[in-house]
Amino acid sequence: MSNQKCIAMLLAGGQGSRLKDLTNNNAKPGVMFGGKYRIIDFSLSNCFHSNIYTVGVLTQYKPLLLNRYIGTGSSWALDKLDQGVYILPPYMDKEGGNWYKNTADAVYQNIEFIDMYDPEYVLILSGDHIYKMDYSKMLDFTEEKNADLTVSVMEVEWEEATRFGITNVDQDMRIIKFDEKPEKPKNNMASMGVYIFKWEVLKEILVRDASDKSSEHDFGKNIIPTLIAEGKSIYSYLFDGYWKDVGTIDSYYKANMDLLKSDSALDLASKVMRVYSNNRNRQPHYVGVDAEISNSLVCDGCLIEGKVSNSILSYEVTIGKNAVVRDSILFSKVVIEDGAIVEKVIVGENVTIAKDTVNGSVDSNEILVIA
Amino acid sequence: MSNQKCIAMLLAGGQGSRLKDLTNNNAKPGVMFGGKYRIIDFSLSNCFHSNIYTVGVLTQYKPLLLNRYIGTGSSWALDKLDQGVYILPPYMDKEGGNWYKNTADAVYQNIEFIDMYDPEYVLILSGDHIYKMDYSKMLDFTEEKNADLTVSVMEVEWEEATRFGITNVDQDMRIIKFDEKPEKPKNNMASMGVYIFKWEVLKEILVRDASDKSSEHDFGKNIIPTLIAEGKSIYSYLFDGYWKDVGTIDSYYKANMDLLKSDSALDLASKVMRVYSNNRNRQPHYVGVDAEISNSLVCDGCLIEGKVSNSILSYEVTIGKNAVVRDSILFSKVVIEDGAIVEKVIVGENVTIAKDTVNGSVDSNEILVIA
Amino acid sequence: MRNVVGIIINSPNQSNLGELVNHRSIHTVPIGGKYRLIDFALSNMVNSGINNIGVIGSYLYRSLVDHLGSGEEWNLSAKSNDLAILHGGRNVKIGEITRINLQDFIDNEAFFTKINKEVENFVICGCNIIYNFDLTEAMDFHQKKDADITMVFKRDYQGQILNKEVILNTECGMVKEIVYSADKRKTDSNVFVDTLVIRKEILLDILQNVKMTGSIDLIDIIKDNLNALKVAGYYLNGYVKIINSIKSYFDCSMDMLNMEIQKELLHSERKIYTKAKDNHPAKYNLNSEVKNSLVASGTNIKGQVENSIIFREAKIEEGAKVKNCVIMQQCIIGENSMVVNAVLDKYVKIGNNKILVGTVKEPLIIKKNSVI
Amino acid sequence: MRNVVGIIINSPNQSNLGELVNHRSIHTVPIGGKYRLIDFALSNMVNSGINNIGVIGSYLYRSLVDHLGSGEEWNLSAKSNDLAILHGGRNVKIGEITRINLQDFIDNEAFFTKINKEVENFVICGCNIIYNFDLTEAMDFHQKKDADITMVFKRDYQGQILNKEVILNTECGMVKEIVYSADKRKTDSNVFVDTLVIRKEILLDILQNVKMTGSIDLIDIIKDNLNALKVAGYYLNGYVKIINSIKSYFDCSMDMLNMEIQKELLHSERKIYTKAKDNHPAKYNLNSEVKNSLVASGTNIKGQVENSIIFREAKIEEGAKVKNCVIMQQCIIGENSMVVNAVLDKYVKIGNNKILVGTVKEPLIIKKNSVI
Repeated sequence: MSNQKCIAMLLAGGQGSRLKDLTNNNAKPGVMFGGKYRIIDFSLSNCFHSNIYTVGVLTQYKPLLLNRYIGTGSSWALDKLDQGVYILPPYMDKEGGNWYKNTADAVYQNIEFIDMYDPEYVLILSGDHIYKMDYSKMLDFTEEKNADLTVSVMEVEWEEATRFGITNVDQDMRIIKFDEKPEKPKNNMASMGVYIFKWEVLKEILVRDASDKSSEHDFGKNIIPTLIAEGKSIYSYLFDGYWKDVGTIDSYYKANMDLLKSDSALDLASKVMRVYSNNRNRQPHYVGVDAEISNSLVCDGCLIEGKVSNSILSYEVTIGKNAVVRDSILFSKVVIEDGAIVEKVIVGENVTIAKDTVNGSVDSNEILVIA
Repeated sequence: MSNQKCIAMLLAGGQGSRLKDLTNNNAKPGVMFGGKYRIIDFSLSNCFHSNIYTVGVLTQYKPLLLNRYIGTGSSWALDKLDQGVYILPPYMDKEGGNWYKNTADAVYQNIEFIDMYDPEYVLILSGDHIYKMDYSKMLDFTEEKNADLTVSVMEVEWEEATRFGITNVDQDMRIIKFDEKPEKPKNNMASMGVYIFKWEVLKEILVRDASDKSSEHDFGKNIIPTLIAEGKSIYSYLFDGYWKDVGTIDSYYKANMDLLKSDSALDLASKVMRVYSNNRNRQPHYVGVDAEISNSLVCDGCLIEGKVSNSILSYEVTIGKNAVVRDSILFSKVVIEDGAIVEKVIVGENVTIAKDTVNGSVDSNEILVIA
Repeated sequence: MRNVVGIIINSPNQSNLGELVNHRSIHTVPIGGKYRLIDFALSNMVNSGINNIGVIGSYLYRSLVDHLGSGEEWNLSAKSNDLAILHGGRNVKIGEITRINLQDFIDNEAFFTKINKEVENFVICGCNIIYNFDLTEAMDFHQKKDADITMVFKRDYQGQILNKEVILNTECGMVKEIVYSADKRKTDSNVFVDTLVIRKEILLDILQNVKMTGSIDLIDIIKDNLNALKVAGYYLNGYVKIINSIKSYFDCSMDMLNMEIQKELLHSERKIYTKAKDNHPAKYNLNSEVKNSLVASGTNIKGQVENSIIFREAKIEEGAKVKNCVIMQQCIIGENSMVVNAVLDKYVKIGNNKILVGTVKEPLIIKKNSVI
Repeated sequence: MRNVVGIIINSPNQSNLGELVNHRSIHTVPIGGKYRLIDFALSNMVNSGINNIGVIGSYLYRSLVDHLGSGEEWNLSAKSNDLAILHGGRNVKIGEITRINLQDFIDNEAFFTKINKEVENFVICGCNIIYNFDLTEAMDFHQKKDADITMVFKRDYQGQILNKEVILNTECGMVKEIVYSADKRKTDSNVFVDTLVIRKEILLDILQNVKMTGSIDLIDIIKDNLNALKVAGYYLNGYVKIINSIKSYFDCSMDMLNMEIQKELLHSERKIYTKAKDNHPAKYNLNSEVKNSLVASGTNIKGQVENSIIFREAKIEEGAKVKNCVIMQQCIIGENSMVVNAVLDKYVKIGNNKILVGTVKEPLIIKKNSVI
């Protein structure tokens, strides 16, 4: 096993129940995004572009589809010798087995995996973020500061700041205080949940935290505050691109709709930091004689004979004659039968919307989920 | 997902503690065999040669190395679209998670996986068998007999018969009685632990067995006897090649030594049903000026300057000057320093045997394990 | 199916594809929005269970090697050496037309000597035939007729065959006569579509003795030995087009917009595989108007598109109009430009306010990398 | 390293490898028990962090394409198009010796035009050089000297260079003179070993203008423009051998039995990668006697072997004696036969009780598939 400077551990989380029926059969990072992508594509593509070729994916909820989707990571060019993407479920050893209790515990239980690579740094990622980020720049910053831990932060709206972990820094960007979801935030620099730890520092605190019965074994609540309290050298790294947490139906819907804006900060067409995915081999989509499509994303294999606007269509969607789809997200193999109307709806995989039915409304404040 | 006629479920088992320290860091199917192979290579290669391209590997004990070794199954040419080799660890769903309680329970917990392929038949394999077998012939037999279940059997020595499940058949090879480890066996046709079930029959009994609190959820003890009792159509399929269970140190050692016999029934050199493995890229081995090697298997990357006889050397083994290795099995990266003597020993990965020490003896009845 | 070996032949000297084959081998001419010609023959073989395939290449092997890789995208395994890219095109004689050039086979002796004992038949297909054909039908027919060779033909073939057109006269499924007919074809003629099954021993025997025969064209040899060989003729029912001219290329492209043909070729359970690319979904903008068109991923459409095939990463700018066109990868049609009845090869850039109009009979061909 | 592109050139017209290159391109001549010549240049590039590599092939591309696949075995990714197999060998002029044939570069215009903006340098290596060389050393030197071109040379090179031997005279690390010296070489000459680093702009500029220069050999052009270009010369310290004759092939093979050279070439942290094969471990039998030899997997040894290289799946039968030999893949040496100072190409079968003896100076070459 070759030694590697930095490897990534991706917290693929539990069921992601805030995404409702979208995670019925699939772990959250495996949920479709932007028509052809899955949420995890963004983090894995970032890793490739950042020259980080070893990624452990920590998951214990319905990992099967995600496992099949990821394979050895060849879709993200991560299938190098002695490197690649590894799904890391809980396992048994001689002492028995434990399910992952929380984010820090999941990493703790895979210390052996990380030690196989003997890295200097470990990058901790989250499985439900949509962004393009070159982690190698953050790693350079970490080395420059000789930091034990670097927390990636970005500017958020002041009213949003109460929902995040807020970092307070000195002139050198060293974090002097970390407020988890403060009522009165002192600034609007929010942690993105992207961390680079020195592995020796992380390993030591994980071992200590594991035996601490009062701990919830959470990075944000336990590990980071403890390290700050101990006076470790912890820095804040400012990221200023597009970033969105898609852990709720609302944020998931908004982030998808952002792709339709002509000035979207997340440019999927760009060759720079291109987002890779495990492509499906389907024919080009066909647009019928009476179809009308505007301001939409359409994937291969679709067959469109009705009207589509402000919507995202994944692979092999069928839109019947006189059907109308507005402001909606259709997962793969959705069928909208002739004359049906679908407005502001997220339709899950394989669902058929019956002929001439009306589903959702553009005027509704709620996004309807049909799965 | 394409429907497949038959998929395989490989019971990779628990720790395999009877293999002692050889399974310290590795599930049993991942243990080295015959120098360059791992035990699981035999079953996976059999699957390829039998046109069975989907294999679920049921494991919950230290799956990491096995997972890395298997990848997507490309080493066994099993990386077809919508097919391949999948490690199936226990996982959580909305109701929580359960560890695998036994062989039948492990398959029960993966009914969803099997249903994704909607197969007619499911082949159940064991992870600790060394043999070359064309399962497609057994499948043909199963179809011909329209059997609900076919049990593969082979002739064993009469004195061994008490250790196995013994099948008693009528003239048509239909099993009329199945005696698990009988004191007085009526014949010497022993079950090899290789089964082909009709999936609908297996699924039904697995669901019933799961809710039966008195069951141990074991194929041999519960599932098969129940099906026989219920009068299902169960047949015995006679296999007459080389087959060895390598679940104990003794049987593991013997099966390795069988490879050195000039008339070994397990011909690794043959192009027929060739055994594939995940090859390591190492230079050809070098034999020094004073080396003596006889009746041995030597893998790439070895450097041999001493004497080697009746032994099996895995990748990158170093044998120093005047060192003597007899009747032994050396795992990869073992170093035998100058003048050391190693006789009838299994030496685990990365172990160094110090200069001029004496380890084991050809006259010993016990095989020494150093790991 | 381990008893069949597939061979996809190179067909350079019966093609008249002009600019389209100037910088690439005929195998890799783009078609249908995301495919290359060879995808059809190769996918047909894979979908018919053939997993030992030799592809005869040409001097211009780079695009072919790059496209096929180790064959993973066609479900062929690198480990078991399912796919071999063979030498080819070294023996083209100017002015001589061969349908199936055996010199290409002889140049790959090593491939043929390594073939497994259990192999019984070869299936030979041209690399430039657009069809979604279950070859097992022809193989089953071959078995049933206990034939040495089974030639696949199309009754009432609508396309054009350059020069050495092969007409088969059959009786009870057996070929009684092979006629070369350069131009005069009866409407109900049975036209050979460069697809045949041949017994291993027969082919190897022909290869052994090819120096003694007067020709290196397998079809010549079959024609001259019709009495000695059992040659069956299998009718192909579905759509088939041999791409050997700009006209046939354009017609076939337009055929794909016919829903019946499109369904048969591209929506079948028997998928046509091709090399995947990491493109974003097609982007339609506020004023886009698209009718009766096939559109690939990575495209960006702001203008109007009608009866056209738009390849990956093409851009149709605001106010542009594209009608009856094949627009290949990464082409750009500038604002308010109009392009009608044209084939634009890869990377063509049409500026703003240009008008390019061809005819259905003679579509404009704009060569690769052109800037207009 | 994303700012460097590697090019491995074809070297057919400076080689004199006789039967060894009759049926294969020089890239794929087997050496060292399991390798092909190109494995060394390709592994050196990969081990030096270069992950965008073009390999210039030849007419005989089958073995090369088969060997390289998509480059996975060399840790190159199919997804990110790390490896391209380029056209090559179309422009060999009889009697003319080129060291680095730029026509092969021009034929692959598409490869060069697609090169990333961030690329600063090309590293060019011959496909037939046996060395385990950290190219980053030469690249660092190139940067330090701020050179346009850095040529790698060996002082006191022990091998033979056919015809156009390039001798460099250096001063303070800069090349002051390039001399072609066909036969007379001083013992301390600095011999160019077909390895150089060149700035992207310089190479692309030369390619643009090559028609106006008198030669298509990059070395000629450098020689004629030494005043205008900043050409550095980097001393290679380790082992290096250019395989361009039977003699150099045999000498290099025997060199590999020298433990110092073997360690440098094959036991290094910088691994030489090659295509894996599913062979069983080497099998030694009861009476086998093997001394000072490299033995690959899949072999079966019953007789005596000394000072030899035994390739995969070779068989040495009971009583056979093999000394100072290179025995390639799947050869069989029959019972009680003796083979000394010989190179047996793949699949050679020597019957029982035969004696074949060459000399160290002129080893016997037994061609592929021979039965003796």
